[in-house]
Amino acid sequence: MSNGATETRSRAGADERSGSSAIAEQPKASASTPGNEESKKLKRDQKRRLEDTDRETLIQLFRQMLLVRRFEEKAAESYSLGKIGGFCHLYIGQEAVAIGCISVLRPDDYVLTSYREHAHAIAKGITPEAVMAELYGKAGGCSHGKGGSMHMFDSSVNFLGGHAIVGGQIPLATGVSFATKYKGTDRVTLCFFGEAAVNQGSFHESLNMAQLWKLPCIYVCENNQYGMGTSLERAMSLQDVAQKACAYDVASEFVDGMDVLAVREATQRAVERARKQSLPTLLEFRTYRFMGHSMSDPGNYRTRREIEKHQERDPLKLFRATLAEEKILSDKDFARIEEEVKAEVDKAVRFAEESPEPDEGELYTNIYADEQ
Amino acid sequence: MSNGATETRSRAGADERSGSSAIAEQPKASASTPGNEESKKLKRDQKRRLEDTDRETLIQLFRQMLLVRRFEEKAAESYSLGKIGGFCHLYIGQEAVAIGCISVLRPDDYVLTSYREHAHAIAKGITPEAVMAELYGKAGGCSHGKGGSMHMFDSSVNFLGGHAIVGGQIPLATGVSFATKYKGTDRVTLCFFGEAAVNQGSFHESLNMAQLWKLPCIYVCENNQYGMGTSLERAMSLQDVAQKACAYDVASEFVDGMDVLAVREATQRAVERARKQSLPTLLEFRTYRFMGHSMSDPGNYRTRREIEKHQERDPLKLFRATLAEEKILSDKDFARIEEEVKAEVDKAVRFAEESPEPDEGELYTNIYADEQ
Amino acid sequence: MAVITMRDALNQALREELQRDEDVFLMGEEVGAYQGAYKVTRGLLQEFGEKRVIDTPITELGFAGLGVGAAMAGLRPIVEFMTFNFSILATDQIINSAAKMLYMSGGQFKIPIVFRGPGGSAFQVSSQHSQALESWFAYFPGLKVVMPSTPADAKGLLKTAIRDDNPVIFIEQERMYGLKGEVPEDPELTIPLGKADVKREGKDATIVARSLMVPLALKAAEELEQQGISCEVIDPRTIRPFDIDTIIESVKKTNRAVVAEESHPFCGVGAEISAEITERAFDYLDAPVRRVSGADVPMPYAKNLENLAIPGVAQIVAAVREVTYS
Amino acid sequence: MAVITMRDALNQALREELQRDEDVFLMGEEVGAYQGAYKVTRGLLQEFGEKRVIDTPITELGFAGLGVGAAMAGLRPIVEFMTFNFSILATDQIINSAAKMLYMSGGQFKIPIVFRGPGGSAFQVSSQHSQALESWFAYFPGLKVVMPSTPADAKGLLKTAIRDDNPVIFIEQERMYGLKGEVPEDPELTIPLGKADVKREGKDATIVARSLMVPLALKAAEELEQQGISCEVIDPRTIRPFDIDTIIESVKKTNRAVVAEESHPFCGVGAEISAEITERAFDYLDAPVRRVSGADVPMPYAKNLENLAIPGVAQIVAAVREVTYS
Ligand SMILES: Cc1ncc(C[n+]2csc(CCOP(=O)(O)OP(=O)(O)O)c2C)c(N)n1
Ligand SMILES: Cc1ncc(C[n+]2csc(CCOP(=O)(O)OP(=O)(O)O)c2C)c(N)n1
Ligand SMILES: [Mg+2]
Ligand SMILES: [Mg+2]
Repeated sequence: MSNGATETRSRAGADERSGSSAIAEQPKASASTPGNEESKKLKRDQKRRLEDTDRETLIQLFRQMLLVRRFEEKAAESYSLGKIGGFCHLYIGQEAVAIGCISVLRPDDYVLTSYREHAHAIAKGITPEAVMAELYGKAGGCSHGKGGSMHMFDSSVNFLGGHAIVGGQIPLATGVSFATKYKGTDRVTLCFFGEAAVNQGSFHESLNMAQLWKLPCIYVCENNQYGMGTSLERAMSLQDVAQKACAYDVASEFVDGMDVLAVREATQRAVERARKQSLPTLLEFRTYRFMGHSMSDPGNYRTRREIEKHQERDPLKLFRATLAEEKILSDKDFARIEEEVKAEVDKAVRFAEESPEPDEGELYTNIYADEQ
Repeated sequence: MSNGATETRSRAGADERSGSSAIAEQPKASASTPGNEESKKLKRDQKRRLEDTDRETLIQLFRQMLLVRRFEEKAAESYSLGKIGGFCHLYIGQEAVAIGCISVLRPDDYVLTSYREHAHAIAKGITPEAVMAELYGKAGGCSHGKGGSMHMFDSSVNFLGGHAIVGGQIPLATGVSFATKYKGTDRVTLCFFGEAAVNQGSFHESLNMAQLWKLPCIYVCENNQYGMGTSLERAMSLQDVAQKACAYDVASEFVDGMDVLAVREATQRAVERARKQSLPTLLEFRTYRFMGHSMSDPGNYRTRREIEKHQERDPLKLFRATLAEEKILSDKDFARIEEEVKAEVDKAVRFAEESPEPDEGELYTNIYADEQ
Repeated sequence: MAVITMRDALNQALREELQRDEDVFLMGEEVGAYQGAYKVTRGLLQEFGEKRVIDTPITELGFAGLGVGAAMAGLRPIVEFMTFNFSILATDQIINSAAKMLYMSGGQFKIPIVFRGPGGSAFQVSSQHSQALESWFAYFPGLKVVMPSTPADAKGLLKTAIRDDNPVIFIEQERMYGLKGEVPEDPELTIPLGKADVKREGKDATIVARSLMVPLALKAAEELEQQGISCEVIDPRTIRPFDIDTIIESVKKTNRAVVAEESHPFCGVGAEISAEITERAFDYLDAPVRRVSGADVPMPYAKNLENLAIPGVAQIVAAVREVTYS
Repeated sequence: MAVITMRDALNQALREELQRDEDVFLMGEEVGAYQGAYKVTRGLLQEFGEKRVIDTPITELGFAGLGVGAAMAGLRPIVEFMTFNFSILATDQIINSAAKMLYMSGGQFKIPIVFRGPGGSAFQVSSQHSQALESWFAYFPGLKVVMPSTPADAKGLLKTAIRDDNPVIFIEQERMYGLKGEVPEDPELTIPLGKADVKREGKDATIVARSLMVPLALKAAEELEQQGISCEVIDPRTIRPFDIDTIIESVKKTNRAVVAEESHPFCGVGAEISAEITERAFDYLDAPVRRVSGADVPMPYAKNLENLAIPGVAQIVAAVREVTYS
């Protein structure tokens, strides 16, 4: 790593930079089996970060994390009822990443991500109604029912999808950041992808171009430790994703993705680097997916026990606990927010249910821009 | 880098492992602008290595380097006379790499490479006749005139081509080494490619699989510092190719590609690793292309001066000087070898000239294995 | 004969060929521990172990090329694409390496490899995950392309494909994995590539259908029977090599032809079949060959639009009535 | 009017459009410092600078995707493939991103991008570097595909392609860069996409030819004129959208059609044209449409074999005589 942007990483000392597989273990260990020491330390860091964040923001972060959690739970319900078709990749367990990252962006910054994008879409400003309606394949959906679960788009909030080819969004985001620089703006582009996407050639080709041309693109790897049923270890020879930045001289950080404030802090540094110096960053957030890969996942590639272990560090639970201890929110407040969020999600479902199917004529629109 | 396979590299000290762009410069400096100190040191190393190599081998190495040099000169001549068509990528200046590497292989080891493969084909055991005839597009060519300059093949000497899509041979070679391991043999696969091919996704995807599955594949990057008209610096954000192995936990070495004995020594270590431990290695040989990218290259992307500077370290000249100083070969010997080599190349041209064009019926053979 | 699903028929073929030949191995995303994204490879890891059933990283270009290299060195790889949509990332290795190697090496390196997986339309997964690519692969000399429409064909054709010394693109229809049919037990059951199958005999019109369209064409034929129109339904089964003779023979009898396909029309396999029929049986045709193809649009997500994009029995019936001027 | 080469006509189009619109930029391998592998981009780096003329690493998938992303954010990229052979590595981004983005986003994101470069047969570079891929791209709704056959068409069509709001695949024939022809000076010279051009009028037979085959078809027409057969030669120029009407009109007049192409026949553009003509003008046809296509083999290196693989005037003449029963 270079550009000294390795705060989190450098904690573990110098040999961590040697590229030996040893370090690959370190972060994995830290995230997947949180020792008592570890979590105490995390608590301390979190408290420190609390001070630097204003109350409104803290509440907003919690509210949003809760919103996307409840949204996904409802989506799962609708899916089981057959009201949502196709695949449906839920985000439960990873909320701290999308909410934390996107919370530091400006409205005119861009976001691109994969098929696991409901939370990102909502965080960037698409209404839960429009996202749910898209899942229902209705005309009121953010892609007018043509994209579905994996292809949410909204140009008005600079949410550029929703891409279903693993790794496909990485060159696209690189191009978006190329355009913002070309136009002389200081807009930043955030590109989310899973750790399994890192094995795709498109990751390699993109990071090289991004550093070669100094593009303000932030590559956010949501390392939930599984690509479908394949664990990190079974797919990657060196499992330290952040470390891979060394092959491109790109700045990188490894961060606990269960801690929304840690996510925010790291993203802020990357956004600074992008906006001020027009330089890319690779961020690895270690997180975990509590539900199956998609609704059809039997999930027999991991144990209940493993999932439960990670659920002890449920990002929502952790953050709620902190907010409570710090007396930032009372039980009454939490109850009220739960109420509001529930109402918002129910409203989204109602909207989706009532929204009409796309007009049959839509089958032949939007193929070429000319007809527009 | 890991596995401690960084002899050459570690010379430059510890910080060299930190992945900062600084090191990217170091090897470049060493190879492209050889200071007096540098070259003295190289001389010493070379002498040391002389002791460990028997006379017969030394002579054979020189003879082969001279043979492919003269072969390419003749190919250029025939091309100018319009007797060879298509592209024609000459190897002049890089002889120490193909000859050095392949000299440590067993006949049953495999070699795959790019379109710049005349020397590799000859080094692996295809006769100059068959290679020249292929350039002429004649029935006597090693691919019976169907492959041409970029697609030399000979199954009898385990030379598996000759591939014209930049980076395309890298997954192929990975698969060949997968097969040798699957079959329980200790055969090694050598895969040559240029430094520009390193930017292709296929390089990234292959090195990950090779280390993940512990495949006995040796990835040989012939870093001649240009991909067509584009210099290393203009195409690669981190120009230290060997360093990129850190992203996969693959062992790697950076080696002076103008010193045939250094090439041999490094390749021997990699072959050991592959044969004994079934592990991959990435070798970067810094070298230089004295001729144009292909016969049609105007070459206005670099100066005469730059080329001449590198020609001072012409691998053939360097090695000849050492052999002379060490009294391993006398001027008479050199003259004799020149004679023999010239005769061999002339014989190749005669063969190519006299070999018939492929029978017209050949147009429709070899499309499917069935008809065989 | 046992009645089993297309999925299980394919699974049997894979198991039998893995048992039969040590050089055969299977690789792809989630083919092992996960038992296959569509469960076609269920149980194979347990039976044959990690050496021969290999889970790969998500690197389609890489492992497709690795497979071709392994074939050059004497193995017989079966490479599964979780879906053929992802083979688009691997086309360079499939076309430039697998299809051309034998030719450009002057006959020295055959590439006995099978690229298989589900293709065609899926259920509400939108345009990046729902498309027919057979015409892409069939365009290239050097490749064979197979598309079964019944469990028995699937098993027999896959076994032949695995034993074939050429690269074979084997496309299974994602919507048909659950389709049931009788499959002979015979472990030596193989079906030659390049041999069409007359799924139903008739005299008034010829319907050429493949993959998902075969059951629909048979339904259409039944409906038309009621209306007094007798249809012959032919499933080419192999797109390359293509058994045009069986089709021409039929057309010379019926003098009318309809091609049904779920793929896009432009430069599709239907276009090739239509052109071939006209070139070879022009004087026998009482009507121009009609194509019933998938809508010429990227696949939409919404169920109602998706249904409109995929041809149904009604369109096939209408096309037959058109060519029979009834 | 100045007489210039196809190469210079393309260069003019690029220069004029770069001058006209700040959002237009050009990227690809060796397009800048090297002045283009085939010199089509000569002088552009010097005139427009490194911001707008960008040399890329050899990462076709990466920079094709980068181009599509830049288009999503409002730029109008021109992405050069050194040759279209290498676009095979980028098909995922071309098909799954460029072609489908507008549709799957419900009309929100248009992708105004041009992918251009030489395609078709080259001179003795064997099978990985010599192939025709137009049918691959034309298969997909969402893409436009253009193949000019004269310097004037090349300039006018490229300028239109760059101004088009859709992804356009612009295939220049590698062997035709040196071809000379008259080109109007007019900087506003544009030629609409989707409009065929009648290159020669005639009454006995229609020859539909594109790209490299157009000059050969015209030569064949001259020869046939001597033999008393008057041929109409139509160049569709755009493969998608395809101007079938102009062709049908001609066939209704001549009652006979031949399609000439250097591509492989199977599922090629010729198959589509043949099928379309038959579907729409069956009753006007006095003979089945004949296709003259490139050999159905990977391109061989040897000059004598390569010559046999590419259709020539003789084959076109023979095909016309066949359909005219002369
Ligand atoms: C190119 C490609 N190959 C395979 C798939 C099927 N697939 C969809 S998601 C997925 C796993 C991706 O894992 P990761 O990148 O870690 O993201 P996550 O699902 O964990 O968020 C796979 C194999 C695909 N969509 N695209
Ligand atoms: C995928 C692909 N893109 C582009 C080309 C055209 N091309 C042939 S060689 C070359 C340069 C390769 O440079 P490098 O890998 O360093 O090898 P070198 O020629 O220096 O030996 C290019 C761009 C190609 N053959 N394949
Ligand atoms: Mg994951
Ligand atoms: Mg090079």
